[in-house]
Amino acid sequence: MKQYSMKLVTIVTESILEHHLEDDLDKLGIHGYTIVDARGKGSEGMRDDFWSNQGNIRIEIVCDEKTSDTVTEFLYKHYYSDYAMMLYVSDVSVLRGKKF
Amino acid sequence: MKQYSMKLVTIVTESILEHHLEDDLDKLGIHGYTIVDARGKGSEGMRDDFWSNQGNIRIEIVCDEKTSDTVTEFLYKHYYSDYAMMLYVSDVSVLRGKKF
Amino acid sequence: MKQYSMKLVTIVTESILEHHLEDDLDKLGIHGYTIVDARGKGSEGMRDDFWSNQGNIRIEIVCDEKTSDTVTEFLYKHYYSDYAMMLYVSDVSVLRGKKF
Amino acid sequence: MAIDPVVLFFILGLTAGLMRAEMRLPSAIYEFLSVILLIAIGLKGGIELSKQPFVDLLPDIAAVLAMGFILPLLAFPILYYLGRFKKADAASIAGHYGSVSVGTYAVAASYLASLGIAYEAHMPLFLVVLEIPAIIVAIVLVRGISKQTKWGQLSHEIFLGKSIVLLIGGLAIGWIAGEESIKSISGMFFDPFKGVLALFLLEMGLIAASQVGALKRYGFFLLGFGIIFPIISSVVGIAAALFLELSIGGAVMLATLAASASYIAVPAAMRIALPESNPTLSLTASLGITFPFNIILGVPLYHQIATALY
Amino acid sequence: MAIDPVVLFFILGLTAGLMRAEMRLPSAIYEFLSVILLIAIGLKGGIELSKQPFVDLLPDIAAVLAMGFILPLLAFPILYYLGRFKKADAASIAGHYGSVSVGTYAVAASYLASLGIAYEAHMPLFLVVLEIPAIIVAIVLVRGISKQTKWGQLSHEIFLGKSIVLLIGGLAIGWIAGEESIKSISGMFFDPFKGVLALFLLEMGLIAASQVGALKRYGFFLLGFGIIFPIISSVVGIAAALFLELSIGGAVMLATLAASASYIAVPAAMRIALPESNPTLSLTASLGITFPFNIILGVPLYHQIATALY
Amino acid sequence: MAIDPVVLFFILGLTAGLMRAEMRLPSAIYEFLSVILLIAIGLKGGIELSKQPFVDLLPDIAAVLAMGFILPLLAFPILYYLGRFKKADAASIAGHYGSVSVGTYAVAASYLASLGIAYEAHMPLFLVVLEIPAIIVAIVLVRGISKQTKWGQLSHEIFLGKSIVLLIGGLAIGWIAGEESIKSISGMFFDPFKGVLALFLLEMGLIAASQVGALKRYGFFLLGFGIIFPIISSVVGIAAALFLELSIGGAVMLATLAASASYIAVPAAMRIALPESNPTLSLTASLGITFPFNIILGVPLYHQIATALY
Ligand SMILES: Nc1ncnc2c1ncn2[C@@H]1O[C@H](COP(=O)(O)O)[C@@H](O)[C@H]1O
Ligand SMILES: Nc1ncnc2c1ncn2[C@@H]1O[C@H](COP(=O)(O)O)[C@@H](O)[C@H]1O
Ligand SMILES: Nc1ncnc2c1ncn2[C@@H]1O[C@H](COP(=O)(O)O)[C@@H](O)[C@H]1O
Ligand code: NA
Ligand code: NA
Ligand code: NA
Repeated sequence: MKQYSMKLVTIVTESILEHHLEDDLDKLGIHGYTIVDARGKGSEGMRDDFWSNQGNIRIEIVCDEKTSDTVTEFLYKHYYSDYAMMLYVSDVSVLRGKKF
Repeated sequence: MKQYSMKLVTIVTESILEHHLEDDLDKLGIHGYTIVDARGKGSEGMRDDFWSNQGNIRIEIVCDEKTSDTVTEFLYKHYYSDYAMMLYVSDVSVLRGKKF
Repeated sequence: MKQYSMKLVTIVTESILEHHLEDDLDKLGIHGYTIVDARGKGSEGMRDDFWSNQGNIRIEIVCDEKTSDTVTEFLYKHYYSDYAMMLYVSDVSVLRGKKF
Repeated sequence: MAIDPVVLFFILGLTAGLMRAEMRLPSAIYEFLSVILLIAIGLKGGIELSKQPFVDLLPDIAAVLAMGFILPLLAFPILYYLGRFKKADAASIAGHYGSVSVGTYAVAASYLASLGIAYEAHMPLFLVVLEIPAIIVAIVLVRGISKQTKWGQLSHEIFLGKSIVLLIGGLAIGWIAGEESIKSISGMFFDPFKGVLALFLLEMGLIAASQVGALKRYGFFLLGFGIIFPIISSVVGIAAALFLELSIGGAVMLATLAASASYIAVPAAMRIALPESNPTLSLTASLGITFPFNIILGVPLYHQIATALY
Repeated sequence: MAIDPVVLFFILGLTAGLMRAEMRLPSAIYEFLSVILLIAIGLKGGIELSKQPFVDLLPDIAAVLAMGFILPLLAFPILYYLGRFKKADAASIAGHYGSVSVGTYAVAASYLASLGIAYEAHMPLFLVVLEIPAIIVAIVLVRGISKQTKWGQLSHEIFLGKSIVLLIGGLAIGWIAGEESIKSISGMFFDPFKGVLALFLLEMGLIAASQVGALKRYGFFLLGFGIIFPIISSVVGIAAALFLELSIGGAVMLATLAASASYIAVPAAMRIALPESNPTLSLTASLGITFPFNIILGVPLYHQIATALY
Repeated sequence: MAIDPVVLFFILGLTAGLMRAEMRLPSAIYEFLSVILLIAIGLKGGIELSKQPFVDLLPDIAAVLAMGFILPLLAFPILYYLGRFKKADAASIAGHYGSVSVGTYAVAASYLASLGIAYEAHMPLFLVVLEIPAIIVAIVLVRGISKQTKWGQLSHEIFLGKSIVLLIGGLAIGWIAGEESIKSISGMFFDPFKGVLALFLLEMGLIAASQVGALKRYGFFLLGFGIIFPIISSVVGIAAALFLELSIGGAVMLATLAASASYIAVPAAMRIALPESNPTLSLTASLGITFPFNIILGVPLYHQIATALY
């Protein structure tokens, strides 16, 4: 089956931002993503408390390179300085299916 | 330490399929995988309700390239048209250990 | 925006080890990681029971290649033989940000 | 007459949900509450069964079973010909409406209790009996009695689903242990029952509200069906109650069972057995329209209809 | 006098946490317990409201609202000039201390109940009223009334937060349903209330203990502020109570409300509205210092102060 | 005599699990239920302690402690020489059987209560005392008193595990607060106790059923050991009870404690201290064999043995 090269953007950030980021992704025209609850440690110390939005979420977005750049820059500009956030990009292949 | 190149297949799909997919993987001779609960958005809209199997799961399988093709084609054929499902493949290295 | 190449180390292991591994990572000088709860199957059979620490965790560490080797060898030496553990490494790019 | 507070909790949840308040209960709590409700309903029925010979109930069970096959057959043509749904979708929705909702049952029980109206205590047995036939009808309507359907695997999933097991388990325990002995666990299952129901309905209100978005997509036919078909079903239920010579309370309960639509067991079964059917379609109807209608207006309405027909 | 067992549960949690025992409750349970507490407190207030004309309370509400604006304005200069915090941090902490903590409220209620001291039953209304003004003050102190702040979105998040909705929902249901009808759900909300509070405080003790690490980083000023400012606030609360001619029980409750600091609603609002403020700073103060102080020593102290001033 | 309904709940869970029904409770609920059980058991013991001088109990505690060291030393040679297990596995299993299970304790307490048989109220103290010695024995059997074992870290994990902390915490709170004052929280801990135990056992039945697959792998020796060794232990427990001049109820409780095997504290400790031992081996025995045996047959059997020996 034919496979296409895409980018996988992974974001780890504060769980309190979930709905805000969903709105942002919508506005950026990104309609596919996957979220899991996460905890972790980074420059802002340990983040693992869910009772008060002090936990993390981990968001994955499979998209083309251009969208990957757009979302990366957007998040960098709007959230990096004030929020706990980590972001990395990798290469993946996806099947040609109804989704892409 | 010597490292081996393998494929990582990641599948995001409906949580209701969990046990069915486990049986499938077993039949395909795949005896290693990792599952986490997930939510997300895709062509079938938002999926985030766990009270009624309306949530997602995210499955990861580390395997060789041939198995990766097998599982990908199998899932494509049996589930892609009727279920919310997303699938991508990437390259990873694993240690030679008792597991591979 | 400039991007840097890094390694992503992913570890899947017994949830009971969480705090022990956190201490280890600390000692190895690794101050960034992300953890999610997971279940899965491997050479030690199905692991999915959280009521008695019989579940898994999935740890992600973004780091440079040297650190990746260090942590990989450390875990291999201290945990691989006695615990359920799977480990793989892949390539990612990260933004230059406050975190790296 | 004062409104039952459990209904107010549902309205609170619905309102909060429609205003998009951030307050879903953790799904673990939702499950906890529903486990308590299911066991409590089962136990009550089982205690009653321990008082009367089971064989006396067999004719009633047969009649109720028949109703479980008839209701989806009544719903299907309306959805398929009038509603112009795809065959699989029409069958799946029919399956939801032929089956039952435990939450709705509990609200009717609470409604009658607050009015001091008694009903046949083996009603939980009917609740169990009605869960399954409609699922079979839905599958057969689409697949015929084809071998393609893995009936073995499917019946495992249907009969061993959480709600059936807990209801039947509760019935069995109540039956075996008997009234006196069950009192020792009433502090968990009976004393807080209405409060548990209240919290459960709060969450159900929030869930129902989250279906409203989808509702807009599917338009008016579904809205009409979700209100009118339950009323039709309730009359079928009352007719069955008259035929079985149940009390007026029993008639209200059976009418409510007939009018209620499944939102747990049937969606799960359909997803596996008829995966080509659209799950949001049936869930929107059953959760977004019929459940709120039944809780707020339906139950008292069925009481009035029953009073008129008795 | 015997110590209230709920306080002992808090001390157990705190001790276990400080000894780094591995025993956090699942967050689903924490939420479950807090939902029950919030609804129960709301219901109690609502039942009372159903007995007296609401308009009679408007002057009291206005006065308490004023207190909600004054308290953060009192805290801010202390933090900004004396504590030398950054403006955003000073404002955010002030917002936390101007608002209230439901857990602390419940402990004070339990304290008075065990002493048999009555208080004005509409107190839950004050709890609701005091949640919000301090948030507005904090934002305006940093941003002014600038258009940059998305007040629409923000007020949605504040007014439709879980605690406000459940408190107001409980009030409304208690009001509409009335005392008699609410009795049917007392097995869930009233009978186990103190036990629920005990478990909730066990978890709060564990959470408070986990803040102690951060405490060391932020030093003595925060420690002093977290103890002394609540005492000052309590006097403001008692003054308001005298002005409103509340009973001595009411004075203790209002003093406790004034002295308590938010650790749920305000942190969430600040994270969105003033993201440049450091969240661990305010949370450490409110959860790591003030909450334990109030639970163990504060409430009885405010009782003594009130007795002295009455 | 009627079967205790809590045992029926266990059988329901076991049956449903063996039929592979899809109905595990969320782990958050399992934890919630076990927290309530642990605290309630602790509180009951603590209330009793507040009535009698603690020093009077010291000889009893010493004797029970001795039993905690003897039982694993009895189990080890059987497993190592007769069972031909690897040393680490034999020691780990011995550790599980030397320690205790709170769920089994609660079932015995419920059994005696339903028969109206009293027992020494400080029994929860023995429960605490018996948790730990067997862990130490298991480690020393494999490692000797070597320095390789991080005793500091290990004792932290053992003594500050959830069950020990909650039991001792409950004991302390019951002791300090006293009977009268604890009544205010009985709506959470005492009134629903048996219902909580019922739900807990439902889940334990499901868990036990999930061990059966592993059971087949490990064969008959483990099956035999898991049934016969508890019976031997129960006799040791009854002997200890005779020596301590406990009541017959106390003898049944001590026999049950001796016969029960740990499935929480010890597995966790062994995973860290003896990681080369196979965790499914000991868990299968303790959860898949001994727990069901004790709940369904063991407790009444120990009662009969005690009656015969008294
Ligand atoms: N090097 C890293 N590897 C993996 N995850 C990280 C790393 N650094 C940070 N994170 C995650 O990103 C979150 C926010 O990071 P930070 O903004 O650095 O506090 C942390 O809580 C971690 O979950
Ligand atoms: N582009 C994407 N990136 C990441 N996850 C996706 C993407 N598209 C879909 N998903 C995930 O896959 C699930 C099923 O996708 P779909 O079949 O398109 O509804 C969604 O609920 C998401 O969790
Ligand atoms: N091939 C694989 N692909 C993905 N995850 C795996 C694989 N093998 C093992 N795992 C995960 O790693 C855990 C420990 O593996 P093991 O030590 O082989 O039992 C398993 O429970 C799985 O969650
Ligand atoms: Na129906
Ligand atoms: Na305050
Ligand atoms: Na034992």
